[in-house]
Amino acid sequence: MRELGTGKENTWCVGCGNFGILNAVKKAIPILVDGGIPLQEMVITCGIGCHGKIFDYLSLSGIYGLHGRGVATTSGIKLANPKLQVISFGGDGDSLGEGLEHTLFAAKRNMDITLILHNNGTYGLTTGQFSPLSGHGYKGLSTPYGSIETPFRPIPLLMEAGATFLARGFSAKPEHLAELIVKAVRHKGFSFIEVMQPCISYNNTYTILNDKAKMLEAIPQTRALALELATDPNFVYLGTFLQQNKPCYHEELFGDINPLDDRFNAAERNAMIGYSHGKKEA
Amino acid sequence: MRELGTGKENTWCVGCGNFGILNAVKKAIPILVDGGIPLQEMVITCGIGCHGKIFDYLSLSGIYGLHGRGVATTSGIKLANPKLQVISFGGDGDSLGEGLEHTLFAAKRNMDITLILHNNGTYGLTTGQFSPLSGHGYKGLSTPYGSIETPFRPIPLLMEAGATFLARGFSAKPEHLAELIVKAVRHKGFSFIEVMQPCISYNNTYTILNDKAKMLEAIPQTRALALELATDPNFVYLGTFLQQNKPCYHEELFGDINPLDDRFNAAERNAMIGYSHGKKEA
Amino acid sequence: MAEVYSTLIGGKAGEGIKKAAQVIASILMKRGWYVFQQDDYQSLIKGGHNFSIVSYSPETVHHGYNKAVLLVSLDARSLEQHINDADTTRMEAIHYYNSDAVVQQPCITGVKFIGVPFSTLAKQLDCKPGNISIAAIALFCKWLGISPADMQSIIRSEFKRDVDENIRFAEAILSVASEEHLFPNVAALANPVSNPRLISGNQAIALGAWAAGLDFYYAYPMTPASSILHYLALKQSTHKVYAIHAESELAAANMAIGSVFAGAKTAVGSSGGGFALIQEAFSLAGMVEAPLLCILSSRPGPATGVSTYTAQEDLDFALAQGHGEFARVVAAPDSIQHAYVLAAELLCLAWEYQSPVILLTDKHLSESTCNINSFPQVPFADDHILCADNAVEPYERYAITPSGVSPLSFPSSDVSPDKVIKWNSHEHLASGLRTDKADAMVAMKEKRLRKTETLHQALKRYDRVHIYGEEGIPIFAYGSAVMELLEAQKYCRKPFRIIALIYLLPFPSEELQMFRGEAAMVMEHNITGSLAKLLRHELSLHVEHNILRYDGRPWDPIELAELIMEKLNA
Amino acid sequence: MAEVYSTLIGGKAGEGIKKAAQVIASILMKRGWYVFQQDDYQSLIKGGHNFSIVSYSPETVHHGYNKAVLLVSLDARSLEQHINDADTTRMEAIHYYNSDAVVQQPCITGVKFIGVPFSTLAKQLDCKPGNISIAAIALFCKWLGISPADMQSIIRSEFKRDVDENIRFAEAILSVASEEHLFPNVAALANPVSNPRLISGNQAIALGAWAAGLDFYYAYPMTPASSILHYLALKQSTHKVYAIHAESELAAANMAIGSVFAGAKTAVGSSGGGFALIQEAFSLAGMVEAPLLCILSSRPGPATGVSTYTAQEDLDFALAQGHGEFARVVAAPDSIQHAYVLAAELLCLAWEYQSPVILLTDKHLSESTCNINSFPQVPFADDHILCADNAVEPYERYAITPSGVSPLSFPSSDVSPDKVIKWNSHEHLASGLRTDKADAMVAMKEKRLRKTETLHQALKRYDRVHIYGEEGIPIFAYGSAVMELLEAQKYCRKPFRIIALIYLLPFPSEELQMFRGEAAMVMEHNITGSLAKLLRHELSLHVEHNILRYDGRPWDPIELAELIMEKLNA
Ligand SMILES: Cc1ncc(C[n+]2csc(CCOP(=O)(O)OP(=O)(O)O)c2C)c(N)n1
Ligand SMILES: Cc1ncc(C[n+]2csc(CCOP(=O)(O)OP(=O)(O)O)c2C)c(N)n1
Ligand code: SF4
Ligand code: SF4
Ligand SMILES: [Mg+2]
Ligand SMILES: [Mg+2]
Repeated sequence: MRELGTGKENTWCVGCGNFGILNAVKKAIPILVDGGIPLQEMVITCGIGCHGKIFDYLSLSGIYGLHGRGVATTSGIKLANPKLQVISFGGDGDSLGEGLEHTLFAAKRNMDITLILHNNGTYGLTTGQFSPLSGHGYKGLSTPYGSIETPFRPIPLLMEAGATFLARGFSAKPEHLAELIVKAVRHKGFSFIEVMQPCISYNNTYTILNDKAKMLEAIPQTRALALELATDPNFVYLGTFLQQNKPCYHEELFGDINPLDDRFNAAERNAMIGYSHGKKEA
Repeated sequence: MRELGTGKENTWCVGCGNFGILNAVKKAIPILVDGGIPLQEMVITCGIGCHGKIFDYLSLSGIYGLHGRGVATTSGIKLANPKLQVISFGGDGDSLGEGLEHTLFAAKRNMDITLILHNNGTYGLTTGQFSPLSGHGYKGLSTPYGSIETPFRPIPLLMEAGATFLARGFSAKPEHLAELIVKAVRHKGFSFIEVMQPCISYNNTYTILNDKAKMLEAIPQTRALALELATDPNFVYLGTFLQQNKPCYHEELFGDINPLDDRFNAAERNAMIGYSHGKKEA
Repeated sequence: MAEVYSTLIGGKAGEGIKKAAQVIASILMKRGWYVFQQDDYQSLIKGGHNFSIVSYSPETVHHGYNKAVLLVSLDARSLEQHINDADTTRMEAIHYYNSDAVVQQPCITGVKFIGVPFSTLAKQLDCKPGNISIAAIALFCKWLGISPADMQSIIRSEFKRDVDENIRFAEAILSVASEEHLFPNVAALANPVSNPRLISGNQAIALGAWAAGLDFYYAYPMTPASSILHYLALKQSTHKVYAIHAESELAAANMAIGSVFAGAKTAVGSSGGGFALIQEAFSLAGMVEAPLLCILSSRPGPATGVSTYTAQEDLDFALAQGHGEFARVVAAPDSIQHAYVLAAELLCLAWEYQSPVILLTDKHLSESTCNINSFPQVPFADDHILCADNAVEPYERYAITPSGVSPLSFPSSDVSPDKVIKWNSHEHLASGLRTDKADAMVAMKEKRLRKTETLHQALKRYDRVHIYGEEGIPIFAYGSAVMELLEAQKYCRKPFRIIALIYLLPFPSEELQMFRGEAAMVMEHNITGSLAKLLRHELSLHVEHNILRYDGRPWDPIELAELIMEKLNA
Repeated sequence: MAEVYSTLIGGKAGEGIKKAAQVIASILMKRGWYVFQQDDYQSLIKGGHNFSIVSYSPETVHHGYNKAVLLVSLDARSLEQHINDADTTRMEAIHYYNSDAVVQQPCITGVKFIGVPFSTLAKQLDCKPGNISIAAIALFCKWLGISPADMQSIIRSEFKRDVDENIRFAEAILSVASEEHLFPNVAALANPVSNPRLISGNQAIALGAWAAGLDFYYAYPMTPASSILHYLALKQSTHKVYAIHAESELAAANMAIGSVFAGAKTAVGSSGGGFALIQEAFSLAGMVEAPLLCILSSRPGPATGVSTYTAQEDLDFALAQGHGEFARVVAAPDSIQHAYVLAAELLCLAWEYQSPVILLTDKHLSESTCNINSFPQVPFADDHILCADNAVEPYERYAITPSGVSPLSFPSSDVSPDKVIKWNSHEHLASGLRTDKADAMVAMKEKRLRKTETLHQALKRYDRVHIYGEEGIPIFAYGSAVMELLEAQKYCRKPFRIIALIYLLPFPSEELQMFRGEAAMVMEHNITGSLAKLLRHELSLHVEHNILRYDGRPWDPIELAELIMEKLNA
């Protein structure tokens, strides 16, 4: 397979967790391609933030969208051409702050896309302001006296919204993360991976994550157990928390039709406009 | 106490559940006033939708805001003057669609405001399109072949986001709803009441609600039980599901200071600007 | 000039008034008449006061009239409100009113008031309150001399439910209808056409865009744009078009850009408030060079404003959509028919020049209805993709070209696995990779600017301006104001020319050169005169009179004609 | 004219370059020099290439220069990029570079290149990578003839952490610094003032608004507006001002309107993309008549554009913010000092006329820094509440008044329980209750329109235009372009006048009458010439040359002066 990098100068800080995510994606893509997804049908999107720079480092088609709107853009791509496998890279500010609405609605709809959340608990690119996932007390430029908010819990929140695949990875374990990405992309429906991503400049969580990371042995049997494990205060469990079958949005909308392959041409449209003249409704 | 109506012609459909909500508010306000909240410190806000018309029928101060933004406006009022008790009336499209983000962030922050959600499972005012709470299969003008989305579950969603008071009422039980409103307003922190509100024009749920409504006997002992009861497929439980003590946002921000009463005047500001000349940072 | 007649039906929301007016319009249209229907309603579902007017003539009717020869008031409020709306200029008018609600029969010269116990009859005959305006259909049928049998079959085909009750009710109404007052002009059939259709402005926009290739429509409902969403949603099964009601306007616009990226012809639409929310995405479309058709249907603002009335207050707002600088087009149809053509043209322009385009309409044009006797052929977007992948290797999404238009290609297994198609919201290199280098910024900004010029040239192939009339002072207008002027033109003893601006941006300077510095009138529905300002700026137009109306209501053509004559004589 | 000198420091993001430049600027300022600092950086946290320039003179410096007499390049990329940026016009320049990264000593006439093993020394002495630019401070101190002891205490007071390592590193650097190249002009102290302060444009805006009464600031971070949020957040403890980082710009703007309703002086701020998201709320502020100060700090667009560079591409966008028609003000400060004054004026205007106002700035003005020797007295918003509750009973929020300004009152237990204060996003009656009636719409729209006129008159009490220079062709500009022109003016042999537009809307026609139809130049940072267009439209200005720059970079004053002379001679 061809090179997946672009040769563009990488401007992440040395030691940034994003490198691990990039590596994991580069490991996952060939596996997906081997599994039968043509490289040309793999599409990526992102919002704006340090996470978004992955767009420039991956030689894959896609849209480097607006801050917070990556998931909406992704949904639009998938609907127009359901053959495409779309992976969206989101920041915690991006996908759970500015764009929270789109993330939860994509989950609600069980839109068949994958969201990889770069959870660094901060706004990296804009110099470390607190994010929706920053802990109470987090000090950043917009909260110099410490954040007074309680963070969201991404996996429980996405579960409640309707996501059908939920997993957590760690940027320092790119092999494992690559496996999760492969599973998530193959999952039919909305798949969400929370990636614990240390930001060495503003929220260096390597030590705590290395201490607390623990592999799930299996997908938890019940949602209740999944929630308990996902929110365990003592361990940061890594692995798949939920995988559920449920019809996804585009199937409910148009079955297995591909709208791009099933369009009326100019002549047909003109004929229909003519034809429908006599009808009550065109 | 003075009349709470405005004399403005009421334009809700005859039989609309909103009448019950209006009645309940009119019952609750005098109780709250008797309990010590001056009428002048009771403020209301709303978004746009049939629910929003309650603004015109209540002779209380407030803002008839933008569609989806009522909760954000409410938060801004509360922060500037924490003495005000602000009740926000939201539609299901309004507060869980267009404005989902603000609703969940207000809950996350435990902002000390009350959100009364007029859950009619439809966009009433814009002629009955499906809403984030409409059932799968709901037929409206934007989903003539039936909605293909799964509805959100408001109480679990708000619980996950961080609300500290959660209740459900039914517009056809205004006495009970009035009690809930009194409790919700008195609760310190984010209080949320889901009001089951039949829309006789687009989603007439009277029969099903009358059949299924059931009173909670007490506040459930655990969150898990609260969730189970709130989502019971056989009954629509009414009552308080959660009431929790937790510092609220404005207290964390400025303790018991009222920013409007604690401002520097012009002379002080000028002096500080002058004074701070010699300092490194003004 | 052929006579124009009008019928007015008034009553409460939820009584089926608009529907009854549509049936009446349809009856007339099928008999070869030209019709125009406009509906006045409020933001409420049941109650209040709604009224609909159908105006008809053997010749084209561009606009509805306030005064009617036949009026049906289903409640007391309607009688009160429309008591002076009888058109008595040519015959005695009839005003049927609800004698259950009004005790005393009104008395006005030239008007025959006939009380009918609509409510009692409906109740007795089990006619649902939502169908009570069937009475107006029955009264109209009688008036037009349509046989009871024909009336029956009309009602049967127009109302799918409660057919028996409805017919019984209609027959009861027939029996109390006036025998003397029959329409005098019933034989005057104009050009009977084979397949006329009743169509609203929004339906015309939706159909026009569809005829030009529309695949997806994303929106969040907002009056008066919602009916585009509704209409297209219904067409999914027959037209293979997908209308998605998204969680917000922001979602709709960003989803739309995603669909465009994948290769689908896509549009979004809203009114001012929702359009304000898509500005950032509009700017994104400019940056990524996404062809995106955006429909803005105005209502009085600011903020929530007045949801169900009409206005033209968003011109500056439409012209300056989105932060930053990029090529775009703003155009406004000047009739319901033309809305069909313009929607198609704009979708083609968007794709040809890979730019966002705005179709600016207003409540009055969007929601009024008229007959369309045949649809003109329109361009098809696929035939207007200037710069499809020109097979230069490697593919560069933003290749620097003399025209500014770069190759457009879509992800698919048909292309080489080496082809990488990158759209970027940041300033970018030809490859689509991000840049902040000075020279790269300059090159890409200049490329995008060249598109503006290319577009400007290309636009000349469409009618950028419509001129109606041969002589007299020019009156400038756009959108539904042109319809008002066209109808008023019929009554002005002094002639005037209507200069209808279709393309507002890029400004059609070439076509308008002859008016530079000239004296003119401008007519628009707002309080600040934004069109007049534009014309002063772009054409140094000497605006002698700026006719402004800002109460949300359309002009009555006759009143407007009088006002214009007054100004002309002033 | 007093000489201007510059010092340039270049290296990687994360090496403390901006901070070192600030320390240098502060050293100079405390010694009575006027300083101007500008920072060039990219959207990344560590690495890349950042550089800061400090320009200084015994007289006011309006803008930074590209060429420096002292340059410090901490890495190879900086040396390469700035190898030709030595100012050799008055003396031999020195360029210190990192000899660990660059093997071969460059050679250019007039420049003394001195290699210093910055990296090795830092490593040896445990100086953290983030503090390596302390080297530049040490080299500068040496150059300026500051004693090692004074240098020590400067570093001690400026760096709270790692003090010993930093001082050891600085001393090691001193020991390798050139003894021959000392600044020749060290004694030339200008007006020494008692309490000068270094302040950025955004800090000036924040402080000015605060001095005028600001209580709350709501924002979502976006470069180059973010530092207003950061600065005010820090001031909470001392200034009783609350800066809230909301979940989005939409939230920020709607929260802000809530706070205004409650009686707090409130502002919001963002760059183009975030500002696009507050358009609907801006329109709401117009409708509810909420005094709201909105700060728009531009960067190159469209969409995400170029986050950390400068542009003036949002003029049309700012002028046409929000759907519907309502009174508003748009104004742009023309210097850092003036940003302080204008922010105060605008907050007062907002409250006096209960209207949203926009302060338009750009990255260059927002983020550059200069010394402020004293703050002028500014108006205080509370003194500018025109129409507080005038005790007419019952209270009517939107009472129809001749000025268009209605009584403003806030909910509180101090008012009667009967007082109902209703703000409404719908069109409304005087009471604040919703309406869609034609006559009520007309009345309220006319009331709001009258505010525009009232505002326009009142604005005349402020400087709506600044004119610099006595003779020569007028060059029009706004925002940071004025700073560039002011500095360039020092070098132009042919004189020109700078016409700085402060208030852009309502347009200051009265002050500019004398230029109507005149020949002029316009200078701005964009590709379409939007200011020139505005001036052509509003003043029929004959724009002989429109100097456009759109690569995100500011002009060097000397280059700009040359360009202007070229145009003047052309
Ligand atoms: C509408 C809008 N608002 C704000 C910004 C500025 N902005 C860019 S990235 C960012 C936050 C980044 O945080 P996150 O999403 O967590 O990404 P990270 O950098 O941490 O990967 C912000 C606020 C923007 N580009 N657009
Ligand atoms: C930005 C914006 N988008 C759309 C609308 C149009 N709109 C008004 S009310 C409404 C939906 C109402 O539904 P809901 O919030 O559930 O309220 P309900 O009428 O059911 O009480 C919509 C879409 C608007 N006013 N503003
Ligand atoms: S700021 Fe944080 S998230 Fe961004 S590149 Fe640096 S380490 Fe990574
Ligand atoms: S449409 Fe529904 S929600 Fe609205 S007033 Fe009527 S019954 Fe009530
Ligand atoms: Mg982050
Ligand atoms: Mg609803």
